[in-house]
Amino acid sequence: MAVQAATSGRGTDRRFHWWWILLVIGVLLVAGVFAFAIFQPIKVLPRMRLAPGFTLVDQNGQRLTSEDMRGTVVLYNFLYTGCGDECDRMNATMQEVQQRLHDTDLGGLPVEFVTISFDPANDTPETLQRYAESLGADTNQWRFATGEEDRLKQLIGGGFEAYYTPDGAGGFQFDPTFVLVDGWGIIRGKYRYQVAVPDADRILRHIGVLAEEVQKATGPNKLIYEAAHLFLCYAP
Amino acid sequence: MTAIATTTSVPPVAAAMPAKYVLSKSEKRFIGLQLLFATAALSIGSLFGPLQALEFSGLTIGGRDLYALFQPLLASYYQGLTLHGVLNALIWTTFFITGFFTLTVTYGLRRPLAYPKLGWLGFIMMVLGLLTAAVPILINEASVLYTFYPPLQANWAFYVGLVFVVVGSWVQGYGFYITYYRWRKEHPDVRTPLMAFGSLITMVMWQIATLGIAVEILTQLLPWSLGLLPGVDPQLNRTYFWFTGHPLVYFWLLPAYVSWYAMLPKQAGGKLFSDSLARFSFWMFLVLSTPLGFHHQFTDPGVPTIWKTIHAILTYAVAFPSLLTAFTVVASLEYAGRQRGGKGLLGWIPKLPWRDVSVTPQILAGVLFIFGGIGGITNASYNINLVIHNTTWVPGHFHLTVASATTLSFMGIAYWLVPHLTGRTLWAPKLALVQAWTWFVGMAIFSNGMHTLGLLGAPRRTPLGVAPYVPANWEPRLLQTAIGGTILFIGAYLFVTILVVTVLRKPAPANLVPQIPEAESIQDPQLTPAWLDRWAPWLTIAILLIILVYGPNLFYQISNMQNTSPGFRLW
Amino acid sequence: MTTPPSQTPEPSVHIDPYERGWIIAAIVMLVVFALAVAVASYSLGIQLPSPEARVDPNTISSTGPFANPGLRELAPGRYEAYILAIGQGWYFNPREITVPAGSEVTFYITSPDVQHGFKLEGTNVNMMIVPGQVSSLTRRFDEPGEYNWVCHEYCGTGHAAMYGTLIVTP
Amino acid sequence: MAPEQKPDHEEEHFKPRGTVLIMVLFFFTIVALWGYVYLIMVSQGANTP
Repeated sequence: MAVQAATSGRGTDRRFHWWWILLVIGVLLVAGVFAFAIFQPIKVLPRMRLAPGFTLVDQNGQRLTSEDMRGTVVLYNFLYTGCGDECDRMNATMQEVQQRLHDTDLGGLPVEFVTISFDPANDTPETLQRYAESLGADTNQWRFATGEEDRLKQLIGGGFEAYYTPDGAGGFQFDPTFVLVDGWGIIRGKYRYQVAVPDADRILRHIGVLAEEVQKATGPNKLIYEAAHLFLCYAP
Repeated sequence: MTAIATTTSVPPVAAAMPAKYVLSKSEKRFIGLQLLFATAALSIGSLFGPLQALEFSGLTIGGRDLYALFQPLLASYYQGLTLHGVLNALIWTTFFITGFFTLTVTYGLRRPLAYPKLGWLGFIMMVLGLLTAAVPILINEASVLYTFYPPLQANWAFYVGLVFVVVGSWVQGYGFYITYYRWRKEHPDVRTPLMAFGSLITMVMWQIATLGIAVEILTQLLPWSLGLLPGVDPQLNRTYFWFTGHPLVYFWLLPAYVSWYAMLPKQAGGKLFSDSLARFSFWMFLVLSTPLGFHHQFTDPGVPTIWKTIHAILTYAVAFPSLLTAFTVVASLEYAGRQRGGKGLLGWIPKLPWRDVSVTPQILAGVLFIFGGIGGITNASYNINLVIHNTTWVPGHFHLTVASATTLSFMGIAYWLVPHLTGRTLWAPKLALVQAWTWFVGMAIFSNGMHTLGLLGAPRRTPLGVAPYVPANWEPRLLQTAIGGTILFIGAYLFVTILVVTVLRKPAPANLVPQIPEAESIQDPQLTPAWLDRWAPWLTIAILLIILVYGPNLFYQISNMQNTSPGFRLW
Repeated sequence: MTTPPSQTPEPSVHIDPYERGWIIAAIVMLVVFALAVAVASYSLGIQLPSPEARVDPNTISSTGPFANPGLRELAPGRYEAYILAIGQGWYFNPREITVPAGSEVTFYITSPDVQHGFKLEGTNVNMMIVPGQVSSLTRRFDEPGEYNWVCHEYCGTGHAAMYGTLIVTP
Repeated sequence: MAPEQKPDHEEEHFKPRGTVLIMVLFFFTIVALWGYVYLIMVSQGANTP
């Protein structure tokens, strides 16, 4: 410590000048961190956990694996073709997301859609093909897949944590669920408490946020994005 | 810290400050009136203690709880619990503290309050608030307990009353600040006398901290209970509440620390061991009391883990000044004991004035608080909280803080303060000693039972006597808390009786009436560095820290507020 | 007070050597506690609940998974339990769930009305139930037996009666 | 430190040895009781997958 001017009177005590310098630095630091955490100039999606790996068969009878999806943002949902209203609403959301994505600039980030059927007994690739056609789906972008019954349970129920169970009358009881997975195979979004069409807004916003992170989080910017993760600057 | 010899000398304190200050009649009346309200609240609030405790023991009347006996006066266990919590934890403490601080500020600074009328204004607001809140509680329209978590919705008058009590205490605080400011102008170079210093810091801390419930009540609960707001956001309100809720504990505790630091050493016949560390502790409480409220919300679903972690670390930090206090206070007592002829490592302990009605309760309060502190560190320990969160461990813990460290100390203080204010001698000092030990023993039994029950998983705020899920291994502990609670009840009423009889006695000769104890420090306070007597840096740090660790999440919660919960009256 | 010495020392924080020792011990103790807590948290997996989802308490009983609360098998040995803590009548819906030993259960709990609590006997599953928020924790059950969960936050007159049971079958 | 200030009254000689003993006991009480609850927590097991 510097040599101290030696008085103890309040007015003349100059020893703690460094206090104010520290304080100013402190205030600036706090203000910076605070501004970042409050205004959240950068939004990210939480990294929830690893998405499960899978090998499925798509509507063309071709193999579809989780590895094929590397580098691609994928929106999954889970249904069976024999279901009614709930699936219609999910499909409507899926279609709305796809349509509106056409008008969105994602900087070339590939986005795909995968609908996995948990009813392999009825939903053969051919059935899925017809289902896709009936929805007018662009199957280059929106794929329909299924697999073996036991593996599907492990994948959809255990892996994606989307519940379904046979209802005993040939149909299924299930939770309409969407899951958003990024190009690294990490689950970044899960939508299951509301499945109505308005969810499309949220999903679209999230895909946009993801695209921005992939584009911009390079070099030194990466650090800023990590800070956004640290400060939980999650897109609503 | 390095220093070089200088020629400038420290201005002697004695030259600057009068040695004594004699409280005027009206000052005594003002303080006494606040103590009267405090004690009245304690005597009513304590009525419900044994009821709850006996309830625990499984005593039922025709399959219904004991409260059936008191109908229609008292509707339920929960109405009793609301009265017990509000009167004992909020009213007894707040009124005693504002009264006690009026004394520590005026006597400490050796000058009258700058605006005594401001003090009266604050006090009257507190009384009006108390009455306003009492009505809905007494007619069972506000059985929401003292945490009043929405969407349980009390009558609006309950919230209005609480606001008045809090704002009234603020107004009294403003009176202290102005007084301090005047004193500081007159004595620029004198270290603030410790008893005033601690009281002022406590008051400032309180005013920062109570912003939480002020915002909660004014922006959410009050408009909602008046029907102006269709719903509230319960998670946000929990955050507001615990912004105030933890420092509230320090508001109760620090006045006891003021007495332990600035008075007890004198009463015990010694001196304060370390003036600088005493001051440093108080500053740490100012800085750290508030930015750690999420440790009450460790199991809340709506608070991100990172903020819980940060607040957990800060809670560890605020344990530090209490650990410091433990050393300083015990060392001061050791000094006193040695002055009184104590020899050997622990020989000073029996030499302490255990027959002093004021010293013994405070030492016993400190002993109980050791365990309160350990429980507090346990609560704050992030995931350890999962073991005991919302179990009877928690009330067991805060009966060691607010009902022991605070209340038992206040009892010890009252044993010299009430005689001093009224010009009487204390009635039955031996009985007062018995009272202190009764409280100590009762609390030891009671809180041990509550802690153990909590570890076994018993939920708090539950009449376990009528709960259908109580396993056999809780029973002995339930009985234990019932016994402890009953002893505490006896202790509380002994206290009230002693005070009432004292006040009703004939005035005593002035030389027999206890004087205000003010402890000297072993080290001259003037040798305490100036930065330990400056407000600006500490206040700035305190506010910055609060903004830093509360700001972002609070901002997030407010901007994502979902006022979806309508009110419910489920009692 | 003694008269001030002629040579007045500089004001400084005077710390007794014994007290300094205590300060260091106290700090070390708190740091060790913090480390022990971190170990329990990250390597033993004893974590606190974190934000799961926000919901509308007014519609939660009629839409989404809470419309049909109960235990559901996601995959063999993997379960999720949707539980509603209901203040209007003071009960959990469902009151009882049964899982085979060795199962992993994720609890999702919310309330359509007032605040409640959820503590599962003998475990670290301890959560506040706040309307508008979903509380969630996951736990593996290996020991067969009956475990009660109790509501540990005041929720009205019938609070003391509010509990449920998890049955782990061999 | 300031020029060797020979303490000129007995107060400066005061060494709070008894306090240190009490604080040592206090320290071990904290560690023991805290550790007890910590072990209960550990024995109750994990609650995240």
